[in-house]
Order: sequence, then C-alpha cells, then structure tokens
Amino acid sequence: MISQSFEYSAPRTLAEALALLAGGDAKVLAGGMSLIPMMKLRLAAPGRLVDLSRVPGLTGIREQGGALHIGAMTTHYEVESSAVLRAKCPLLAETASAIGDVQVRNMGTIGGSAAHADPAADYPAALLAVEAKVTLARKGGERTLAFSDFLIDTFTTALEPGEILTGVIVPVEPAGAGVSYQKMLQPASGFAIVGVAARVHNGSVRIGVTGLSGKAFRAAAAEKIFAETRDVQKAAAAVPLGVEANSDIHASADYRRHVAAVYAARALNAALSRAS
Amino acid sequence: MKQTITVTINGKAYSHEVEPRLLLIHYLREVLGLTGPHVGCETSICGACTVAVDGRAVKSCTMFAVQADGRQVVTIEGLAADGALHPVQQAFWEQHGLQCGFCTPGMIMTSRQLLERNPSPTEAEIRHGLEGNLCRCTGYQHIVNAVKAAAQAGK
Amino acid sequence: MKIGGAYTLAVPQQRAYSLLQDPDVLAQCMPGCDHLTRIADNEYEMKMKMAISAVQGLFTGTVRIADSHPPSSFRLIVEGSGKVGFMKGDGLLTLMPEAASTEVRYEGDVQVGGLIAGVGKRLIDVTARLLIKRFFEKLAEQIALQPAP
Amino acid sequence: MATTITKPDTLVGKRIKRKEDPRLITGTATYVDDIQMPGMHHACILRSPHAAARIRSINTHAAAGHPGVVAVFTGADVAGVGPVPCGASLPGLRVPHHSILAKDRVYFVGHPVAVVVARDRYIATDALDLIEVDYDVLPAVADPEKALAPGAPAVHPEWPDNIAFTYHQEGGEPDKAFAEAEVVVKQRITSQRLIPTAMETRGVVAEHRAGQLTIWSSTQIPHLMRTLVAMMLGVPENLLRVVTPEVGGGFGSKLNVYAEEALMGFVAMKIGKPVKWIESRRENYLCTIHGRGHVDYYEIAARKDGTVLGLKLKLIQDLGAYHQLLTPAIPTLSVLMMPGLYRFRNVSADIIGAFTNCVPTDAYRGAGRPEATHGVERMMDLLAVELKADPAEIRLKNFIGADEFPYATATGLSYDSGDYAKPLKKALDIVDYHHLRQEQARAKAAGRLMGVGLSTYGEICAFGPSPATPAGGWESATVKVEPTGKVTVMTGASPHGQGEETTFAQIAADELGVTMDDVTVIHGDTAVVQYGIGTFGSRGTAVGGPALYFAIQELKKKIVKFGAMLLDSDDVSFSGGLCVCNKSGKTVPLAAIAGASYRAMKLPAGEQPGMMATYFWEPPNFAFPFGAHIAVTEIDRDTGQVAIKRYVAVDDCGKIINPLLVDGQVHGGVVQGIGQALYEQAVYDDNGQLLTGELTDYAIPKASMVPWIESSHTETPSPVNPLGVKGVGEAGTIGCSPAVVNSVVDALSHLGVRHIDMPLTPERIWKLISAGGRA
Repeated sequence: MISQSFEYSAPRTLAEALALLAGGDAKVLAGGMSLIPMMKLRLAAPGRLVDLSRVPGLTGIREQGGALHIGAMTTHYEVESSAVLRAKCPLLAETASAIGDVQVRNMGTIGGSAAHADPAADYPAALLAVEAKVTLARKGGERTLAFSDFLIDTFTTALEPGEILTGVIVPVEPAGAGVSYQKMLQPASGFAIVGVAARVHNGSVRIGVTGLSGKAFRAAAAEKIFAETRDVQKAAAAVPLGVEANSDIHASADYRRHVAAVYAARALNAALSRAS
Repeated sequence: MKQTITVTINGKAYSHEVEPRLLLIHYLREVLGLTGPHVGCETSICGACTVAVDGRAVKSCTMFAVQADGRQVVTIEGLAADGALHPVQQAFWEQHGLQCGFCTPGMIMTSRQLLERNPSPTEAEIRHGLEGNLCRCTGYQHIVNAVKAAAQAGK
Repeated sequence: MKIGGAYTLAVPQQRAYSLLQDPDVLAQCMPGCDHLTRIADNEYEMKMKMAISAVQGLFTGTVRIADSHPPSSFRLIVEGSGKVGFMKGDGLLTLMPEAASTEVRYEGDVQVGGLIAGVGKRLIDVTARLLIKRFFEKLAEQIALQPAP
Repeated sequence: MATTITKPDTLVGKRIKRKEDPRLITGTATYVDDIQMPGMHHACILRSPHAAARIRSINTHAAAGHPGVVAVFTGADVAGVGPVPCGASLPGLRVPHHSILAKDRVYFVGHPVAVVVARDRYIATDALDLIEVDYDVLPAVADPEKALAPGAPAVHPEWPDNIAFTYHQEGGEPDKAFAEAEVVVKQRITSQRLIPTAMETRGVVAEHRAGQLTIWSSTQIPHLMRTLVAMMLGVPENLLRVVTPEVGGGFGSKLNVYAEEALMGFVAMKIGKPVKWIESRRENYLCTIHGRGHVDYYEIAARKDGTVLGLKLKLIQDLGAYHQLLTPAIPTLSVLMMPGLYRFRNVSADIIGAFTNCVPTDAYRGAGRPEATHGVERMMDLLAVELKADPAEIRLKNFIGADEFPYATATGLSYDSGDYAKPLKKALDIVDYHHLRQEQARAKAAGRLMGVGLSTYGEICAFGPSPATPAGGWESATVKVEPTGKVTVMTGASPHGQGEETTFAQIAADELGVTMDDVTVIHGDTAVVQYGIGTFGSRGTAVGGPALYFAIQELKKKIVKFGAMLLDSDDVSFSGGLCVCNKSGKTVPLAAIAGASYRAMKLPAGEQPGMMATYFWEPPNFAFPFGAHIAVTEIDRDTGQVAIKRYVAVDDCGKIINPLLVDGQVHGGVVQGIGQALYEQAVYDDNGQLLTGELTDYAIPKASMVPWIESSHTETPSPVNPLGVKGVGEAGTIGCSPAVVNSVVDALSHLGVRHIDMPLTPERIWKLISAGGRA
C-alpha cells in the first residue's frame, strides 16, 4: 500500500507555509494520522504535502488572558499529559487520552483533528463543550472563530482554501466546574461509536456529542432541559432527539441514539460528581 | 522530486536521497536493511512497525521518511546494541511474551515507552497502553507479565 | 444501504418536477459534477469529481431517469465507477405539493463496491447523506437565483 | 553395596524459555519480506472489485509501458499453469477449475486478474492503476442459505443449484432415538465467517537460477507445497526447493497452496530475476482463506432425567467460490466431533456445501471442531434449561466414563483416553461454582445481569493416521549427533511460532543426555529437511514429537553398538549422555562415540559410519484432548456490553512437555475464541463486497478487550504415542466460544433469551434486553 507521488515541503515559517499552500493541490500534514492511511490506500492523492511540524510557534500550551492557547501542532499526548490543561481544562486532557492509541497520540495533533472534522473523532465533543475557538491564518491575516461555527458538516469546516488552522483557544475552567468525556468505542478502529463530553458549572451544563451524526454538535435541547429541571435522565434522553443518526456495520442509528442517551447520562453524572 | 534526508538511526547518522512518498518503514527496512520493524497492516492499527522517533513511539508505516529528517530514530535493533538485552527484551524472553514473534519488535518498543512514562503500571494500564499493538498468538497475558516483570527489574 | 429523507423546495410541484429532470440543473447540483451529456432519452453520461475531506475520486458513469409520473414521481438512477471503487444509487423521488412549495421525498438504495466499500465503510452512510444534502442545498440556491419562468 | 539411583532431572515438563526468542526479540529474525536479493523485482496483483462479473477485456498496455515495469501477465499468459489444488475428496464433489489468474470471469471480490512485475513495489503499485479491465457485472450471492434458495444467482453457471456436495453420516439409530425421546430440543446455531488474521500476511519470494526454482513462502506446509507447486508449474520436484523462513502466525490460513506461490514461480521463470510478492492486509482479508461459515440446525433427543439419546445436525457450509486445499473437508470434521464428550449413541448429520461469491473458507484454528463444540455445548445448555437442570450436572451425567476408553463413538472414532469429569470438577472448584450461583442469584435480585457459562470440549487432533488424511498423516524426524557431539534435529513438522525448537530440544536433550544448548532444531527447508507434512491440527508435538522420539531410539541402538565397540564390552547401556559398560562401570561420552563413528577407524559389525537416524512415524490413531472452560460474565443492562469477569480454562492435552508454552497456546487460543464470541465477523453485503476489509473494521481482540485467563491443567496421557502427548494448539479456541455464549445466555435467560448467535455485539444484546424488558 503505497501512496501516489507528491511533493513535500517542511516550511520553517508560517508565511512560507501559507505561500506553499496557496499553490493548487496542496494539503497540510499535521500529524497525518488520518491523512497518511488514506494516501496509502490511494483514497487521497494531494499533489503537495505541507508539513507544519517545523513551523515555530505552532506547538505548546500557554495561558493568556484567562484562556489557554494550544498550538495546532500540539500532539494528543502533549494535551493528555499537560499539567496546565489537566488543571485548567481537564475535559480536553481527558478527551485526548481517549483518542486512538499511544502511537497515534504521539503523532496526531489537535489542529489536525479539528481541521479534519471526522464525524467520529473525539476532540470535537470536548471542543464544543468547552466553547473553544480556533484561530485561522491566511496570507496577511488571521481570524478567530468559535469552534461551533468552524465545524460545518461531515469533513467540512470553515477553513478557506489557503488557510491554516494555527491554534485552539479554550477558556480556563473556573473553580468548581466538573467535566467528563464518556465514549463507547468501535473495537476495531478505536473511533467513537458515540462520545459525549459534559461540562457542568453552577448548575448549567454544556454537552458536546460526537459519533452520533454527520458532525459533532452541542445538545442544546438537553442543556436547556437540565438547566430547567436538573434531571440528568430527562436531559440525557433529549440528546439524540431529532438527530439524524449514523448507521454502519458497527451500530445502527437506533442503537447509536440509545447509546448517546446512556453515555450522556454517564458523562453528566460523572461531571456532576466532580463539580462543586 | 527526491529530497535528501539525514536521520540518526540507532545512534548512527545516515543520509539518503528519497522520494517524499517513501514510508519510514520502507526506508528502515529496504534502504537500511533494518528489518526488525514489520508491516502488518496499512491502516495504522497493528503497531508491528513501531519505532521511536525523538523518543516517541510511532507507527513508522504512517510516517514518511522525509518527516524524519534531522530526527533520532531507534528501532528494535538499537535496543541491544551493546550486546546486552534491554530489560524489556529480557522480560519478553523470560515470560514467553511472544510466539510467532512478528508483532514483538513493535510490542517491545511500545512497552519500552509505556515504562518510561509509567514505571509501575497496573495490569489495566498495561493493557490500555498496548492498544496500538495487536498480537494474534499470545492472548496478551504473557505480554502483560513481561511488562510487569520489566517494570520490576527496572526498580 | 437504505437511504431516505425529505427536502422542501420553494417552487410549485410542476416546476420542481421539471427542475429535477433538467440535465443542466442536475449537473449543477450534483456535487463535483461538471456536466451531463445526453446519450439516450432520459440517460446521460456523467463525470464527477468527488472531494470529501482529503478523499478524492473521479467517477464516470451514467445518470438515468425512469418510471416518470409527472409531476409527482420518478426514479433517479446514478451509477459511477472510478479507481477508488464504484457506486450505484437508485432512488424514488416523490413530489408532494405544499401550497407554493414542494416537498421532495426520496427513498432508495445505495450500493458501494471496491476499495471504498472495504475501507471506508464507517463513512459511506454519512457521506451519502452529505452528498444528498449538498445536492438539495445547491438546488435551493439555483431556485433562489432563477426567476420563475 | 547399596547404590542409590537418582533419576536424572528431566527437561521435559519444565517451564523453559524458548530457544527461538533471541532472534525474535532483537529484530534479527528473517521473515519472507525481510529477504533481499540483488536484482530482485516486486510483483503486485490486480484484483477484481466485483464478486461476479465476466471480463470483457483487459488492457495492460499502459501498465506494461510504465517506466520500471518489466512484465504484466494476465489469465491468458498463465493458461499452462495447473489449477490451485483441492486436496480433499468427497463422493460427488464438484471441483471448479481454479486458475491462478482469472480467465474470462471473476468469482469473488479479490479474485486475482493480473500481475505487474516492476523494479520496486512503488512502481508496481503505480502500474496497477494503469490496467483497464472492462467488467460485465453479474448478480452475486454471498450468503450460503440464500445461495441454496431457488432462483439464486449461480456462482458457477455449470452448477445452478450452488451445491458443491452433500454428505450424510449416521451412527446408531437416530430416528428411533428421536421417536422414543421424552424431550427434543431444536436450535439453529451459526458459526460466523472469521478472518484468521495472522499478523504476518502471506508472502512469496521466487528465484530461478541455473535450472533450480526456489520459493520462499510463509507457509505451514513446505513439503506439500513443493509437491503441489511442482505439479502446477510442471517443474521436476527435485528442481524445486521450498524454504519457509520465520512464519508470523498461520492459524490454518497458511495450511494451503495459493495461486501466488505458483504465480511467483511462473514470474521468476519468465523474467529470470528473483521476484517478491507481499500480501497487503487488505489482500489478506479479501484473498486468504476465511474460517467457519456455518449455519447449523441441531436437534437433541433426551430423556426427562437428562440422559441424552440422540443428536441430529443439518449443516450448511459456506464454501466460498472455490475449494482451497481442504475446504470441503472442514465440515466433515465437525460431524466427526459432534457428539462431544457425551454418550450420544445415535447421531445423524447432513452437510450441504454451498458455493458463494466469497473467498473460500478453509481450516482456521480448530477447523470444524469449534463449530461442533459450539453446537453440542449450546445444545447441552438448551437441554439443561428445558429440563431446569444444572448445566454442570447434565454434563457430568452424560460424560463418557473414565473407564470406557478407548471409546468408540457413534461417528466412527476411537477416543484414546480421557477423564472428562476431572477438568470440569477442577474448573468448578476454581470458580467456586456453588458460591458463584449464589452470587448470581443476589446479582439478579439486585437487577444486575450476571451469567455463568460452562463449556466442556473434546477435540480431535494429532492429524493423523494417513488413511484419514488427504496427504499422509505421518511425520518425520532426523536426528544427528555431529562429530563433536552436538545434536541436530530436523523435523518435517514446520512450526511457525509454536516453539518446537524448544520442546523438541527438550525431548532430544533428555533422551541423549545433552544440554538444551547442545541441540539445534532445523525445519522448513525442503533442500535440507527430509520430507515432512507440516504443522497444523495440533499435530506438531503430537505427531512430530513421537517421530523425533523414535528417530532417537533408532539412533540409540547405533550409539550403543559404537559404545560397546569402544568399551570393548557386550553389555553396555546408554544414559545421561554416556555409554556405560555394565560390567566394568567404564564409560565413554556421546561426543567420543560420535567422533569415532565419523572417523570410522573401526566399525561395529554391519554398521555404517556416521551417527544419524531418520524416522517416519505413522500414528495409529488421532489423539483427543479435552477440557472444561468457565466464563463468568456481567452485562451492562443499559448498553448490552459484555464484560468477562473471570475466565477459567482447565485443559488436558496429555503429557505436558513445557508448561510455559502450553499456557501460551491456551491463552492465545482462548483469546481467538473470545474474538469469535464477542467481536469478529467477516461481513459481506448482498453483492459480495467485503465490508470488514481492513483491521479498522474487523475487530481482533486488543489487550484491553480480554480478561485475565486462569489456566490450569489435568494430565491424562495419550496411549497413542510414547510421549503421552495430545496437542494443545487449538484447544483454547475450541473450548472458549460456547463458554462465553452460554454465560451470556445464562445472564439473560430470565428475560426469556434461549440463544444468541455470535458475535455477541452490544447492539445484539441490547435489543434482546429491550425486548425482554418490555415483555
């Protein structure tokens, strides 16, 4: 299993990367844990790979103005093991630890995952629940977008051609917030059949759901029910309502809907137990 | 277009012109003759190709050789370079942590990383830590024993 | 794999029906499709460049319209094949008048084979839905752009 | 003077770490893909994306002209190569012609259509994309029961009913038994198609040099392959050498001769350069045999007191599109073993072998016996439920007694030895069965779903007496004492991970009084090793081991003769590596004896120089291991997920040569059984597309998905061979799946659940819970 030929560049500056990306059939390599297998199967055949791993400033986690700025090329392992994130945005660290396997977490990056918008990826559930933002660089500028606006559909994001996702910004969790990510995994691939990220603070809850439908989403109705009733079961039961659920050989749409409610309840209960 | 890369492998620097699409696993196996890491799948699931790149266990079938330019790679061949087996290798031998041996180089490389990060893992932590490495022969139990034994030996 | 769903188009039934059978409109709305070339009555040759995420595939095949019952229903049969595999979609479209608009219900079967069937299974269902959604969104755009005849 | 004779400490029976391992743990072992040769070319194979189609045309022009490509071959080019062989014969068996590349029609997704040979594998892969094949797609059928239905698409147009064979076997008076029965229980039970998934895919290297063809292949049967490939290619067998380097697992999937071995031989002869083909995982899933594929309809007849009277089986075997080496024979093994460990005196079985547009099924770990064991063990549980009896009690009541061996079964076998109650009682003790049932009652009262499942299995292994096998059931060994006293063993069994380099060294070292380090075991090269059969069907130690034992006994006769000559005595014995004159007490060590035999200054009367003996051992019977497994499960009521809380395996494989290795075999076997019970299934859609075409969709167990296995043993020696060994390679797999399924059904029985087919996916169980919950 061999990919088609392509040109490879490992730019040393963001500007260089943006310039390379502007030329036609180029694709960002941000870890490659999804892209490289697809290229090897010849499902994907970009003309050029622009490897961001040598661009300075795209890795690492820094705290600034009540928010945590995570470079796009920060690996899942770095997120999972970051003392800062474990203390100040534990949901993201917990979710990162549920991704794939250790080798994938060593190479895969948060920016790569966010930009890929795989409907069964783990991160999006958490990024929605913490109300993350993403920064997108383009030639001569940068914009910041709420992750919920960034994520448009199955494998579809607001990234414009020539743009690069440079970072993820998550708020520092206030004291007393409780979080949990609960995932039923597909045993072969490790992807989520359904994953639910819950974040509770002062009686209000945010719920991010992945795997259930064509894209990860905030379970707004369920959040509202919880805010009004404080009833975990009622809120959880609302998570799959009205959702066009995915169906494949591993789980039917009905089963996914059911599991989404079960895992939502588990995530909510776990988050509540950690909240104060 | 071919590109020149320089990679330090098992402590020795190599420089080659390679096609960008050349996978790291093929670079190691076919250009350098380091056939310890194996290819067991093409979807980054089985982990038979696991090597360490800059100290991180990675699947060398899911990485192009050009990505390793300027980096340090350690393969299974580099573990017992001075003739003495690495404690993880020794433990796999003592505990019968292998049968056909095909997954073993990758399994050992991942186990080594696991113990570097967590010197006293529980059984559950070992099993979770080896999710990226498939073995079809052993049923994993003797592998778990081997990792425990290596942890013990490391104390 | 069974598919089914419904979209509402902001045009009357007769107009919706003729739009959905217009090869130029179909070509514009089918994701990645440049144009349709007529090869027989109600049968067109198609070239389609699919691009979803990093996955790209060039499909060639045919689009066929059958069992026409204007203005309420017809079958749309799309077949394509390429290096990454082949697909066949066979759907019945039913048009229900709703005041000034039309609800288009579709129900059918998608068969996928070759590489994409073997390795992309978990994504076929979501991708099919995505493509159908894009088709109707594009159609709605077209309707919005075009003045009523 | 009183002398104390201390029995020397034997190596047999000890937990000894393996001789194989140093090369494997350091990455210095050589598997097929590790072979590099000057001028070596690479081959890639174009395969059909359709399950059934006529080939209208193939255009290879662009591929052949691609820079770096040296040749492209299609079906027309290989017309002179013989078909892929089927070694099994059954009355009336329909055998489709199985050419190594498709001619004018393809029969399953993955069917080889063309081969590209290029300077390297990257170029060969590129050129594959340049071949254009015009297919006329035809209707396909992928399910064996659908294939047998009227009007189904014909897999082979010449046989529109899709029936490859039917087979009937009965013993006793089954109809009478069922007429007289007080209870009859029926159940449809499936054993789903599985993908063997050896971690090393298949691979072939071929080189043709100076009239000699050498094929390196990842196979379990180098000698049989040499014979069969020589026939396919029409080359003299003595000019064909098959070398089996390190083999990365087989599990039956490499007990075969595939199109690619002959194809690479053909290519090497055509291009005059060495050529390598390495199967991708996707090809491995599409083109290497699958296992199981049964739909079984069982009926069990019994008295109200639980005494079993009869068993009936209608077995539909999904064969796939062709017969590989043993395809049609596999279900006949299920029939042989359908009575299990019980006194079924009246049995009847009918097999229908159905062609489907899928890759062929063939031997996969257990090969026919897991299916049979799953059937009879599910039926015993169903009977227990019907009679409100305890599943352990009903088994103990119907076991063949320890005093009844050798036991002639209603299916014509003679069970060699056994004490079936022993492992079951031991397993019940280990789990503390009585308390476990109390705990289960408490769990149930608390609304938890806890199950206890038993499985007791018997298996037929050590294949086997030659009249009962397609290609000879004996095994060979040569033992040599080299002039310096070092010992070389050559075994015709070709192990691939089982560890015979260690266990055979243990046997040889004990018998010859040398150390493990003094012994080297060689296998897997037809130019070096005498003809042999191979490793499969748990026969490596059970048939290859006795062959070695007898070869050593032959050699010992010679050692004693040389010893007698050197000691100038007519009364010598050999033990502990020395020949001893029983009169003078003088000794001469083995190395000196061996040296003298090669130096040959003087020879005993009638003796040849040298110190070597070869033995071809024909076993008088199969061996029949047995055991009892118990699985304790708990089911997540909300999701249907199964957690195995405890797994106890008590196996009896006769005499144990190396307990460490036996445990390894049991663990690995059990985990493959858990794979079948909970996770694995080859899924084809209605059009014959394999939907579980990669490891991303076919779930073999990972470390985190399986429990700790509490492995224990009883030791009932086999009288069939002098070592008393039986074989253990498949036992774990055979015993496992019914234990897990019985446990889960037990957990759900109060909801009205009688049976669940594998794999027990969370969704399948959740649906049953939901239905039961509402009822």
